[in-house]
Amino acid sequence: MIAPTEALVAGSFYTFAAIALAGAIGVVLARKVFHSALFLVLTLASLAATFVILGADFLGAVQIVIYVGAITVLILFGIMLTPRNVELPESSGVGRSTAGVFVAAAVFIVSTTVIVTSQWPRSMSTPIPDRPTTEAIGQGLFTTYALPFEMASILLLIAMIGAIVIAREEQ
Amino acid sequence: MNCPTDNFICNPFLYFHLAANAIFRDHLPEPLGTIIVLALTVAMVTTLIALIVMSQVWAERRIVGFMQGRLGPNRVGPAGLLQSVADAVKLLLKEIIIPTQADKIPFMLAPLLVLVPSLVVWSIIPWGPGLSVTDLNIGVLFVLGLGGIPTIGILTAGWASSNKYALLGGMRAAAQLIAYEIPLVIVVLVPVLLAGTMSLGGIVEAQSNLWFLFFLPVGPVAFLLFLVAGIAEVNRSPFDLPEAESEIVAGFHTEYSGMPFALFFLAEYANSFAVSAMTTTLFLGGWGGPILPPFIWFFLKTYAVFFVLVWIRGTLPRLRYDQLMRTAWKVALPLALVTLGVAAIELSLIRSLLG
Amino acid sequence: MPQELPPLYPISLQHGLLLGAALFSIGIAGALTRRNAITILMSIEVMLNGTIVTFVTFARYAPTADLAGQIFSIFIMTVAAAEAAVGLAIVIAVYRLRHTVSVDAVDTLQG
Amino acid sequence: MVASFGPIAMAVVIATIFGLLPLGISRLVAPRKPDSVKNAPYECGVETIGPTMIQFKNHFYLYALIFVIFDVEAVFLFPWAVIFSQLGTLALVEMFVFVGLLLVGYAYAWRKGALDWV
Repeated sequence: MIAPTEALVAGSFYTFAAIALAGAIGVVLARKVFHSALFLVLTLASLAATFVILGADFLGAVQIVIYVGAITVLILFGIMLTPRNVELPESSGVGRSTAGVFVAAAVFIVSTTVIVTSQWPRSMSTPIPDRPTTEAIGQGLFTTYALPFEMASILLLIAMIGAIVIAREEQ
Repeated sequence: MNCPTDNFICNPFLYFHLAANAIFRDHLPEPLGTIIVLALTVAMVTTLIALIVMSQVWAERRIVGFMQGRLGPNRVGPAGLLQSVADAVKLLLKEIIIPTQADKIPFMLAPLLVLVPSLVVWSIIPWGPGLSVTDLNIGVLFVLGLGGIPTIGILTAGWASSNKYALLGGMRAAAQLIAYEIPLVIVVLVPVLLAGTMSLGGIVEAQSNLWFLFFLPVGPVAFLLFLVAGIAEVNRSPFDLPEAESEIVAGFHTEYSGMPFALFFLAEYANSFAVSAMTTTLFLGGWGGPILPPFIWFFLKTYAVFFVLVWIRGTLPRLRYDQLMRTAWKVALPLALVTLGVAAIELSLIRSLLG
Repeated sequence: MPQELPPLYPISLQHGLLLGAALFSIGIAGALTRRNAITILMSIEVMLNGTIVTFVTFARYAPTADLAGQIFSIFIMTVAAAEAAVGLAIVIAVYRLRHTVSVDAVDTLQG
Repeated sequence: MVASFGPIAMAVVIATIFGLLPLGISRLVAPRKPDSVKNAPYECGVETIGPTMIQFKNHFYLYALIFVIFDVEAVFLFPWAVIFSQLGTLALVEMFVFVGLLLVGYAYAWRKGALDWV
């Protein structure tokens, strides 16, 4: 229909990336845990948009369905079922905060250095053609990755039974 | 009927498009012109839907009034037609009360979280061949993703109100929405399976010979499940427990007044209309039909489904909460899985028989 | 010789990877500094999303044009869902016993 | 393909404006006379007793949990449904195994009463 130029696509990528990063910082810094959850929604939704821009349309929709629509709801329920966390003093000791920030900064600096200084293969400088991904994902999922696919079912089964055992109130 | 988008009868927006393109795209540098035309198109569709939704509030009140042997709104304007406008103006002029303990930003954010997805959906629902703002190749999944976002809005409304009734109402509403989302998601797979695509336009085209409603034996079951789960998803009677006034005041929007309340109200009707349109698209052949232009068929079918929703509201009593949850988890979910399984086996058999 | 980071337009492999790394680091900072168990879980979700961004970026620029990166991302989301389900179940169970969600309350194993 | 998603971003923006606009107009034209009684929580005219954040039963969480598991499962079903006609009988069997395993968990949840509203 409409063919936006590449600059437009790049611009929206950086916009959504910036929103996602701002949301992530909000998750970490928000004083109330419920606000953290709302910032998480922001991050997850804008990441769905970046996935789409990176050529993963199916994954973007899956991100909305699973992360925004399901995992966030689970987290919100968790927050509401543990009401006193609203009053929890959030700042842990100064030493611990400093150490945490230091570790995070170290990870960031190291990975940034690796990303920027690495000699990436020349073939990696151009993206693969933009095309719908659902069918390719389906083909992969039911042929090459059939075993991980079934393992995912077992993982979900174990998670479901385990979580029911843990969370259920004994009468 | 065969209907190209450059035909005036088939595309009611043709002149709008031509005019918008002539004014903006021909005179402005490229990305800008396209963006402005796109913004105008989306704004027009959104406004149109909002107007339709407002007219439907009136229609629903009149129909329910008729079913219950009373008149319904009949004072403002001819046959009460301007009642919705009067209501909107009234709500606009009402004070927005924000309770002292309320968490203000999430409190105001919640109605938007419920309203926005119900309007965005209309950008991908096709009104005719090629007649949607955009046709996503993952359309169905995207609609389902949008359908999950109001749950967050309702939980936010309940939590931000700092009110026991609102909180309990919000949690009950959210538990109901997620309970019915699972059968909905699974039963939507039946049309996807039959059409072999997730694009809404593709699904409509796959029904050009046979509506999926009539794909026996699973079609009718899937259709009914979708309709029931859809009604539950938009909190309509008989599944309007979240706002069961006799039990938990007004549920999650107890503390809302004026315009924020109106937004919840608008969202509820916009969602009902969206569910009608999705039912039409997925099971009733969408815009397909003889003689009349496609978009007329689309709206005829959508209004017919909406009338059924109103009829159900006028007829059935509200469910009890435990009945509601039992229906979702112990009846609808297994039934949806069985329907999908039967559809898959049937399709395999047909394929192997036809070679 | 280090390869120059290309300008912002068009998007390149490195930009996607940088986004992933930044998200991952922010997640680490949250997971290490916060005491609220639910916030820690959310920070872990942010970290997982950082890895998903990385996988998606590689799937986009990988020479094989195989969508393994995207398929793997779906598995990551599955694991994230399982992790959130069990993690929050533990948080709720602990809350029922101790009436707090602070991770400091769950250090009995330290003796 | 990305181009077909551009309108969605635009629709989100427009729909948000569409929600914010009446809120803004209402703020301009509607009266604003807050007082302490009006802004108190509405709990049927009775003064609020105790904290608003009371302990709900964990049952809500069990529903959310089973919902998440089945939501993830359904997402795996979508690519399968799309390419069903291209796949052989093996894919059908794979899917039945996948769903069957989860039904074990569903049966467990049913037997443990996680699906009952008490």
